[in-house]
Amino acid sequence: MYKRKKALMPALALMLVGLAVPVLAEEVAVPAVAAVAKASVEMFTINNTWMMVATFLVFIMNLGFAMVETGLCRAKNATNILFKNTVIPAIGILGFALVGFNLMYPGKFIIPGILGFAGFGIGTDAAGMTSAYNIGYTYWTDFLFQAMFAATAATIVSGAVAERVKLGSFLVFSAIYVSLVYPFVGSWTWGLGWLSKLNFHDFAGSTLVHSVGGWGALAGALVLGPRIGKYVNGKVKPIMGHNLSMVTIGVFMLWLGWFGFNGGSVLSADPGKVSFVLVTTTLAAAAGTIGAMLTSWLIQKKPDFTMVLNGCLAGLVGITAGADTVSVTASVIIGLVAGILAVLGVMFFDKLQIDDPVGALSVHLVGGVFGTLAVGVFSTNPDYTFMTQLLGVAAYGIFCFPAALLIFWILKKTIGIRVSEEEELKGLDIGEHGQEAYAGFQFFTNS
Amino acid sequence: MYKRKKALMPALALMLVGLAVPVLAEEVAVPAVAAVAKASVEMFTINNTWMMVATFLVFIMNLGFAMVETGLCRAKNATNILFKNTVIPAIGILGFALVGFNLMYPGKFIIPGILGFAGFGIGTDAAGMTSAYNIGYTYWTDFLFQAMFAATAATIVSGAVAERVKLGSFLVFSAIYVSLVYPFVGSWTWGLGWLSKLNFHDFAGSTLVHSVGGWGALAGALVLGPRIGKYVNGKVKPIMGHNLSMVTIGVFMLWLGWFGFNGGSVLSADPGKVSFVLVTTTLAAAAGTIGAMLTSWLIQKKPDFTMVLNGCLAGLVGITAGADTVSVTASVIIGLVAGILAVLGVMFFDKLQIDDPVGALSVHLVGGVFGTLAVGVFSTNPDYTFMTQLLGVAAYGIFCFPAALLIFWILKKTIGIRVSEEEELKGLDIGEHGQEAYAGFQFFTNS
Amino acid sequence: MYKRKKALMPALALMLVGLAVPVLAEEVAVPAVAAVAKASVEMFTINNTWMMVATFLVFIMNLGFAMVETGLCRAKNATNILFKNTVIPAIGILGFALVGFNLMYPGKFIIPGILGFAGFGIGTDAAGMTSAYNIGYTYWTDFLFQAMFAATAATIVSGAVAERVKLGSFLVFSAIYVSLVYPFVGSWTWGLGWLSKLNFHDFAGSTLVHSVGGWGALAGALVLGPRIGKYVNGKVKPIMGHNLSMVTIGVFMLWLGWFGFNGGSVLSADPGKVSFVLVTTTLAAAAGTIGAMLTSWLIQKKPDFTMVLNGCLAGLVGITAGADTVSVTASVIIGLVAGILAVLGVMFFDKLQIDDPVGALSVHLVGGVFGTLAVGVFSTNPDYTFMTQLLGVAAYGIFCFPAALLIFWILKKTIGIRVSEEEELKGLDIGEHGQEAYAGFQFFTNS
Amino acid sequence: MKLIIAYIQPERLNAVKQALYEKEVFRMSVTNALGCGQQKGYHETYRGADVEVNLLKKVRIEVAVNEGFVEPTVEAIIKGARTGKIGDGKIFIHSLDECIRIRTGERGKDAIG
Amino acid sequence: MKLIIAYIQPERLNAVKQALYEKEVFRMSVTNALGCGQQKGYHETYRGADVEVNLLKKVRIEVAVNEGFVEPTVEAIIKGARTGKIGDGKIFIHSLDECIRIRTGERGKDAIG
Amino acid sequence: MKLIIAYIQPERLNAVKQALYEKEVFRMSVTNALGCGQQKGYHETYRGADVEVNLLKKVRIEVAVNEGFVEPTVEAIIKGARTGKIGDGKIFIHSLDECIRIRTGERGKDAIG
Ligand SMILES: Nc1ncnc2c1ncn2[C@@H]1O[C@H](COP(=O)(O)OP(=O)(O)O)[C@@H](O)[C@H]1O
Ligand SMILES: Nc1ncnc2c1ncn2[C@@H]1O[C@H](COP(=O)(O)OP(=O)(O)O)[C@@H](O)[C@H]1O
Ligand SMILES: Nc1ncnc2c1ncn2[C@@H]1O[C@H](COP(=O)(O)OP(=O)(O)O)[C@@H](O)[C@H]1O
Repeated sequence: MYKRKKALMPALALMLVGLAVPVLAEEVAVPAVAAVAKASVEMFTINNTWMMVATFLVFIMNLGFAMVETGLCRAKNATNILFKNTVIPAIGILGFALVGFNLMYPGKFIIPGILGFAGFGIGTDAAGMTSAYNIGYTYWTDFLFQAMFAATAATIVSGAVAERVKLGSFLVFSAIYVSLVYPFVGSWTWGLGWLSKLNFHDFAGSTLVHSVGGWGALAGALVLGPRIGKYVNGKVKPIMGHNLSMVTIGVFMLWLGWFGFNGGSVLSADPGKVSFVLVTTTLAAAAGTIGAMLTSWLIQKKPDFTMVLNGCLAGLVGITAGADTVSVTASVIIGLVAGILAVLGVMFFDKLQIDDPVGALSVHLVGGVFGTLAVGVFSTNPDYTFMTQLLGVAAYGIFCFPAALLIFWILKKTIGIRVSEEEELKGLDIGEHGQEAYAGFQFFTNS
Repeated sequence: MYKRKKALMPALALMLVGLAVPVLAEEVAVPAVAAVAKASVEMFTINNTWMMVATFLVFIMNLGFAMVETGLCRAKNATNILFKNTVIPAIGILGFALVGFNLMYPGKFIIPGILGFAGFGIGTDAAGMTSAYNIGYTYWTDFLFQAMFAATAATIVSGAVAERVKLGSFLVFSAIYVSLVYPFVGSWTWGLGWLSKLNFHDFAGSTLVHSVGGWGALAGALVLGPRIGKYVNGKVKPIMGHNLSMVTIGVFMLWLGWFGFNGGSVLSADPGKVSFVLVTTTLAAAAGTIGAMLTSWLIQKKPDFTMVLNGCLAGLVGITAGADTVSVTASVIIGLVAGILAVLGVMFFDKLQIDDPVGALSVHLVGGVFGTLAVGVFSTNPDYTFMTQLLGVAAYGIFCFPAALLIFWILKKTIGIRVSEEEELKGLDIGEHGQEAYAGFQFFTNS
Repeated sequence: MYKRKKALMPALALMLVGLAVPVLAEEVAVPAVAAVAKASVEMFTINNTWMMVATFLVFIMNLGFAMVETGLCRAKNATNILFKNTVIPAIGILGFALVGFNLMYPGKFIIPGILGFAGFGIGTDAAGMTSAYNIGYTYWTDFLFQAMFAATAATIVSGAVAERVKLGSFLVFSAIYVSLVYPFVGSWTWGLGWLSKLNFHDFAGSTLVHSVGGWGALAGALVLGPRIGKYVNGKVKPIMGHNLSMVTIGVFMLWLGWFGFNGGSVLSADPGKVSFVLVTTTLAAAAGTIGAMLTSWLIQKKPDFTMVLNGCLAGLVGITAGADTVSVTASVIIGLVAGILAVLGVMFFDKLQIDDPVGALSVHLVGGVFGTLAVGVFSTNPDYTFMTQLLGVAAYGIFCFPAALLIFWILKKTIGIRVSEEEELKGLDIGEHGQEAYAGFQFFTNS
Repeated sequence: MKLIIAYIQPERLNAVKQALYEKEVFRMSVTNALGCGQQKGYHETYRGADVEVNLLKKVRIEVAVNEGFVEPTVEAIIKGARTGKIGDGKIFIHSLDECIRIRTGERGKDAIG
Repeated sequence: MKLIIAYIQPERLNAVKQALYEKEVFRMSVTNALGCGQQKGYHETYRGADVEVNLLKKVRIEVAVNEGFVEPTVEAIIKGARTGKIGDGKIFIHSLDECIRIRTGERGKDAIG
Repeated sequence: MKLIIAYIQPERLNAVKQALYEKEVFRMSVTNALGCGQQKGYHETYRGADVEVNLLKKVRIEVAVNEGFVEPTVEAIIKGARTGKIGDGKIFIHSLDECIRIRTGERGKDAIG
């Protein structure tokens, strides 16, 4: 079994890359669509520069996820979690270049509004480098910015399945989820599919990125079951994270990255639009932090730092859908509520004995759903109605959750998805990598 | 007592935010002041983009402060320090949106040149999004850039009071200091108040940000007194920081952030001005590092890494007041001297038995004062005289130090500002949060 | 001996800075060369802004190197390694300002195509701030961007000599290597020297930066010999890094920095060119990660995380020479091969018993050489032939390796370069700094 | 008075504590240790080189008890620690000449509990 | 020859060392330990779930001495470690059959000091 | 049955293990300790203040053996640990009343090995 995986994995990954090579070779020339508006070369250059900066910021979110997830888990699994969070973006970017990008932005659809595919690999003609392609960015910037988004979607799942999932199986899941599922459903809205026609508004991806990741996380947590010792005859036994300094680094990196995640989603450097989005984003993050602090202080008597950090992220996830279309005040409210929900969410999922080591469910799923619906409530643009927002949220849940369940279930039946009890006790660092993260440090653990 | 605080804090914070909401609602429309010069939309866009990037860089300084402060303190207080450094920026940003911004940039003054207030909350009309507001940035970028500055001012204090201050009380202090004190005195210079009329020059805030923070730090350290075991019958007993790797991360993040802190203070992307400021800033940081290394090597026999890191920061603080107006050579001298002063400062304050765990006093207060005066000595612009610089430095000290003393004193008399001896020994992580930062790691400590 | 060093070092450093001051004073006014093309002030501003952002990104690579190197070594040497990685950039920047910049970009040569020097210190006239100097950046941006490059070159060596080199001696080496050797050989290509005439293409420095650093690393590792206990009667005894979380932070910081390293090397914000370079860079990094993962998985049975991280960096180093001139597919292949070579390289150098704690040789030397040659194979521009690429690679090796050997040898004969066996066992943190990096943490080590 | 030293698997500590409580043994001291014995180690691989780790994580428990408590304590430790797998650990017993409670200065039997 | 084992509060270590020096006991070995006894633990709360921590940080001191030094050593430890609060710790004493200085091979009484 | 306790320099651990294996002593327990003795400490300097560190890193080894094995074990430890420099360490020996293998419940001599 284990053996088989060992063999399988390299093979699989090899395929992925192997495939990439010949195919990318085609460099499918995407004829640049006639741009809506024309822009001076200066304006195009500045727009593109901003979008590149935004791309860097989204990229660094991967470090943020790595730190948050690793820090909230035990030292004995640190290498394994860091490994996943380093390799998954790599797989995600290559997979997105190979199929994802042209699946998410097919140009024209095969099944109208639902499924399209512009061919394998990436490539463009000269026009792709001018404002003829888009006044905001070149073809290459477009791809890279979107690829970074895809990479983050995959890493969200990783948190909820941490400390027990088999490395190989999870890499396979991620490859599929990020190269196929994410772009396919993404095309419904950002690829100008059926949901965009209905005016479903998800500015930067509360739903398309975060709840899509969140649904995958829920599926994974359910199929895997809780970590050994997390729920002992009905009671929750906390399994403490090993390094809150790392988690803090992670949260600041994510907040920083969000400036690009939301700010870049304006798709140009439009001063008014972008700076407004940055303000709502920042206020929501701050309010989320405060909201979580107060909630945890009242409920837990003492303010729980990990909850506060979750709250900050929840505020960011919450504002992501409407950062461009809600008022400053609304952004504070949205952040505040998202922060409160984050704390309640963590406790709620523990009640259900769904073991989510890092709170990915309350941050990305709950926060993402809430944020998307909030647009329906607070939007200054009447076209975005609560019902369409609800419809959108539902559509993504109805497809992604079962899809993720299916993938995990198949993996479970084939190569297996959970490490042995012995390995789980000894730690995945030794089990999966034969390598500890903190050689020399002394640990005292009875879990 | 303790109990009361517990009740008080959430209440207080709730107020803060609670207030924010209705008030922000007004979205006070600030009529955009007729811009001095006009700029092409391209130029405005690039200027604004640069200012947004600078804003991100200043933001990440908060991570820098968190890492430096936590790393230089003991592991048993790490969660608490990280907590403060995460929550304070959040409070700072919200407080600045609520009152600070309009207190610092009131437009017109109530008490001429001294006090003005443009109303609660933030908001603007369409003009605020064009170069009609300012050729360098939109109203929103303006607010966000300034809010990030405010956030840093608050976190400076945190370092000097670390490992013994009560969480709740310090949050209250920070909320007041950053929302009221900092913007009020800031208006004297950057708000075009009386000091600006006198040609007092503080380019990016050696005084307005760093020494204002430094005076607060001094007040806090004095009111609190030293940590248990720091000074034993007249001798200094070092209390070692638990993680110099973190401190290093922090210093690099701060240096990085400073490119935005100083570079952004040009308030436009003017190529010559900004790039020159970046060069003086970088050389001062480098010289500060070397200056501290040599000083510590000579005095301590072996070069003390924590001193070198302080020296790097001191160089940055020192150049902040005159980065735009001193020569390249002068920037090296300023950095060098600031670095030397940082080392001597740490030892000096220890002589006085003023316990400053992270060296905030020598870096921000000494460095800030020195840097501001240095403008009077090295400025290439004759309008900036040593006397006005001295006057400015004095003005801020005379107001901020007593103000901070008063706030801390009131808190001491009411909800108390220092944790119990037992809690201090056990660590504030357990005492204030019931949560350790490094679960599983083994520690050996007899302090 | 030891004593003498103690005396010598401050002296030396003092000289360096001491010199800097008077000399910089001259502010040698470099008359701005008539620009090839003219650019609108808007375009110049945006270009310069992009180049400043790129500069920040390259700067943060220094943090990346610090984290990777420290994390891959033992805790008992952490302070020392962090110290080096903080001080060396400072020395590098000052040294580059003092002599390096005008040695690397002399304008006209003394020995045609080989050696030129435009005088000590930096400085410019008004024209240096306009597109008259260069359409892409001001004189100041130019200097700063190049200075950051220089700083990285020096830190590369540091990794290979870690855990046994004397602090003082290594600082002297770095000062010489980065202020004299690096800029001197750099002028051959980027300073428009003889190699540039031959169409040797090294876009962003696979050879000029990375292999130059790599040759120095090789020389250092050879002169120093392996760490105690690394090779025991012919067998390799692994000496494990103490913190893979830090290494991960480092790798992400480096990857992030590389966007500026390669993207900035376009020397303007040209949308098409820059964004294309970013895509090839990203794909190579991703492919390098996968390539190393597969190789290590197959050879070591379990995927070694440190190898995967090396592979990611190797992919980046590999693409650096040709990021602008190879196809998307080629970038994937180059990254993949570089990743594979990184893993094999680590094992290869261990076979030769050349002790390189962090894999600097396989990443920077092997990766750099391979990447430069790969241009000859994959370049879409026929002018870049394999033979010239080979010639270039050889030229740099033939000069830098002996040069570095000589410097290290002289240091060995004079102030000594290796710490005592006792100090090596106790750790350089205590030996060189009298200061541990992780006070309070318990370690269990038998090496 | 006897001092009972037990080496157990780390993950059994809670079970052992539980078992001791049931036998009304409430006092103990714990340190973490590394042990090698019959249980075979595992391999770590680092940058291509392989290491056999045979010092495995264990927990060391010390319990000082009066004669009457020796057997109950031993039974409790075995109850809590035994899994039947190699590596379960060992118990060592030796006599104490004296026991002193620092706080009160009490000595002997009364100081133990 | 006796082996004296003491469990004390970590923050008392320096005081105990001082007291031992005054009694001219200069040799000792220290390990950090966790103890549970009369002293009650504290609560930690993590993500909404609550844990009672009753293994508290202690420091374990081992001092091997010759008969004559037993009482002075015990007194010194008590002097340095006593605060009167629960949790001050315990001292255990048992006899040693042999003591060997590795460096010289000396055995018995002379090897102790 | 005897319990042999040895304090050695950390970097000697592997040599000691080797030497014990050669004497067919395969079972031991190790903890890390701090020791102070004849060996003088070193100075650390932190932010201008100076500290004398005299608790030095040591490794503590415990080996329970049957009478016959005492001398071989002692010799092995000395062989592996001795460098002739101050700080090499000490060996302490005392008798055990009982030894129990948790897995099987075996007691006495058979349980040791
Ligand atoms: N003779 C001994 N001396 C010291 N420690 C021992 C001895 N025998 C066993 N131990 C400790 O007990 C642990 C378990 O012993 P082991 O032989 O691995 O399992 P088992 O006792 O089930 O055969 C060892 O890791 C070691 O810590
Ligand atoms: N019977 C015992 N066996 C082993 N260790 C003990 C025993 N009794 C006390 N200790 C150690 O002494 C420490 C202090 O004991 P405790 O009962 O809490 O305080 P006090 O001795 O003042 O009543 C405990 O934490 C434990 O480490
Ligand atoms: N009397 C003692 N009691 C407890 N531990 C001791 C005693 N004497 C020595 N040790 C331990 O042995 C170590 C080495 O002893 P030391 O006197 O420094 O070297 P040497 O034995 O070579 O003179 C000490 O650090 C300490 O851990």
